[in-house]
Amino acid sequence: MMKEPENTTQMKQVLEVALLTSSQPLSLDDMQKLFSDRMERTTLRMLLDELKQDWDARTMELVQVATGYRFQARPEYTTFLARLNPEKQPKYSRAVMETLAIIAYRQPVTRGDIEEIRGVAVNPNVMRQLQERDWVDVVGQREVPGRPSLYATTKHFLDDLNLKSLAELPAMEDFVKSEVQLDL
Amino acid sequence: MMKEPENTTQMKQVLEVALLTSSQPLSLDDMQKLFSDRMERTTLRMLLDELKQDWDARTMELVQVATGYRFQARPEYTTFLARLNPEKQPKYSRAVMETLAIIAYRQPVTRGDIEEIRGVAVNPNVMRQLQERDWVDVVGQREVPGRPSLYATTKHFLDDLNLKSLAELPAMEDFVKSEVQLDL
Amino acid sequence: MIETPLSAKIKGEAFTQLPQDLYIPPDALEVYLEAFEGPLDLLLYLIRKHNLDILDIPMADLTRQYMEYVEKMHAIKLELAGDYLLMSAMLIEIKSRMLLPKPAEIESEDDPRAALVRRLMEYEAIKLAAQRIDEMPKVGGDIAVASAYYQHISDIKPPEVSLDDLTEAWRNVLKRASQYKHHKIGKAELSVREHMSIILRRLKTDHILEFSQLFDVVQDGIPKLVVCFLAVLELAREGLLRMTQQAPFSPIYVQLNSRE
Repeated sequence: MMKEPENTTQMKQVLEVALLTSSQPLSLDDMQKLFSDRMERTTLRMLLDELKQDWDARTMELVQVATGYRFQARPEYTTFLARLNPEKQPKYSRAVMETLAIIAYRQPVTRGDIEEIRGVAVNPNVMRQLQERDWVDVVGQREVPGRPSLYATTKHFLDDLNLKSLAELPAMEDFVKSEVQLDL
Repeated sequence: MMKEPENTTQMKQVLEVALLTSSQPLSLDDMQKLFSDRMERTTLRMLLDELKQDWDARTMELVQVATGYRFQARPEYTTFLARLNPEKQPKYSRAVMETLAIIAYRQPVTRGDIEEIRGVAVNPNVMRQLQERDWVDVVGQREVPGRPSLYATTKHFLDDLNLKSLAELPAMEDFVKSEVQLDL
Repeated sequence: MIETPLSAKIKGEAFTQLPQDLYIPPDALEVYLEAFEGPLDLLLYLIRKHNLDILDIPMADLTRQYMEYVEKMHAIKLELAGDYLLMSAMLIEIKSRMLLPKPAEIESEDDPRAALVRRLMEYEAIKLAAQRIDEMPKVGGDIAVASAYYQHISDIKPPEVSLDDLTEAWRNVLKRASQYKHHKIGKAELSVREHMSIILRRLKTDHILEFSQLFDVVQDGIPKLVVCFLAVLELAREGLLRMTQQAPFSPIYVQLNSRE
């Protein structure tokens, strides 16, 4: 057991331990308790300033927030930390998947084509998701009134699905056959 | 945003940040995720060793417990930290602690086993307290009539007691008070 | 700290030890007895208090003391746990068996106290182990673990799509449309559609291409050349591209069919 800290180094150590192990920011009041309320607030503030400087070139930074002080990871590390707790893998909606399938199998197609095949209007959001993913892009316009965009799948889409070309997509006949088998 | 760490110093920084900000111990698997699984376990162990040494003369220590590695305050700071949260930890009754000891040393055990050793019925509340603390859980059923549940201690119990494995618990022989070895 | 029988409090006053004789104020007895974790705990207490040898328990003494406690419990109408009565019966049984003459040859193994002694020793060991575990530093108590803050950013990966997901989606489209017959697309036709996209993409950047530039006669095999040609024809049929030729045998130019 350590006796009461006698110099600023030891005092800063006590503050450092408390701040690193607390899951909530520590207020000046909290930190005064560490020293059995025998420390002036001005001294405390000075020590916190020094502690902040001690950590200047290091992984964590001492910051002051609304309810007090806390150590927090410097922003450049947050990408690494995010890898520890990956969010749940999201899934595309049925509308996105079917639209993608139609574009893959029937390209180049317009929105109208997709709507005709699916029997429902295409939500703009659906196309945006596929374009943001760089799986689908506009390759031209059909020369009909309104000049609708023609959508096609990209090379990036083939790469992501590990395909060399669209010809590697299962042919539709396979589906028809399996349908027959299912009917048996 | 920091690019992928290129040297051991940067790698240790990433590990340090992750370990200082995680309230749970990090396993080697967790830590490999930090580097997108592009780091050998042997390298990781070496880096952890170095990091431990880097902190040798400092406020926190890097320790290994049952589920992984964590930073914790060196024991000499305990008295100061205790001043922050004067409300004492809830103390468990003797019944709870004896039940825990039986499960720890004799696991896996049924309630019947515990009652046999303690000579009294086990209050369901006792088991609930231990399970809520995540110190004890059901690991199976004994294949006898009634298929009673078999209880064992969890890894979390070991973590909380700063242990890597059950073998680190004090030996049971230490608790046999008789001078003569029992030879019945 | 585990509460021991010796720290029982009665009416706010702490009793640091049991009275030397067996007289216990009736309202105190309940507190004492409740402080025991059961008959084994009480027996151990009696053994240790009177410095009895646990390996050679004087059964008569121990049984008498134990019974006196139990009778007091009974006298003050303390609801007697069955466990205590069961233990009384066991003690009396052991005592009486010890009075019987025993055959010399099975002397040691047949000590009627053996099972009781084993249980007492095991219980005592557990009791001490419990105390030790209770005293060990624990996270949340004496052990403070690092838990500094970090800005949580979401690292949402885009959804993964497999070939199976895609074909399943396509299959659903077809199933709902029940258009199998009209929409039969084989591998060959898919290649044509793929080349249609490729040509459109090239024309988007190059604007105008010589017809022959669409074909790489050296690199591509015959099937690919055929597919590419079919793609051009299909694009022309769908009015997506325009082909122009100034004069016979002069180069054919291909460009997007735009109105500009």
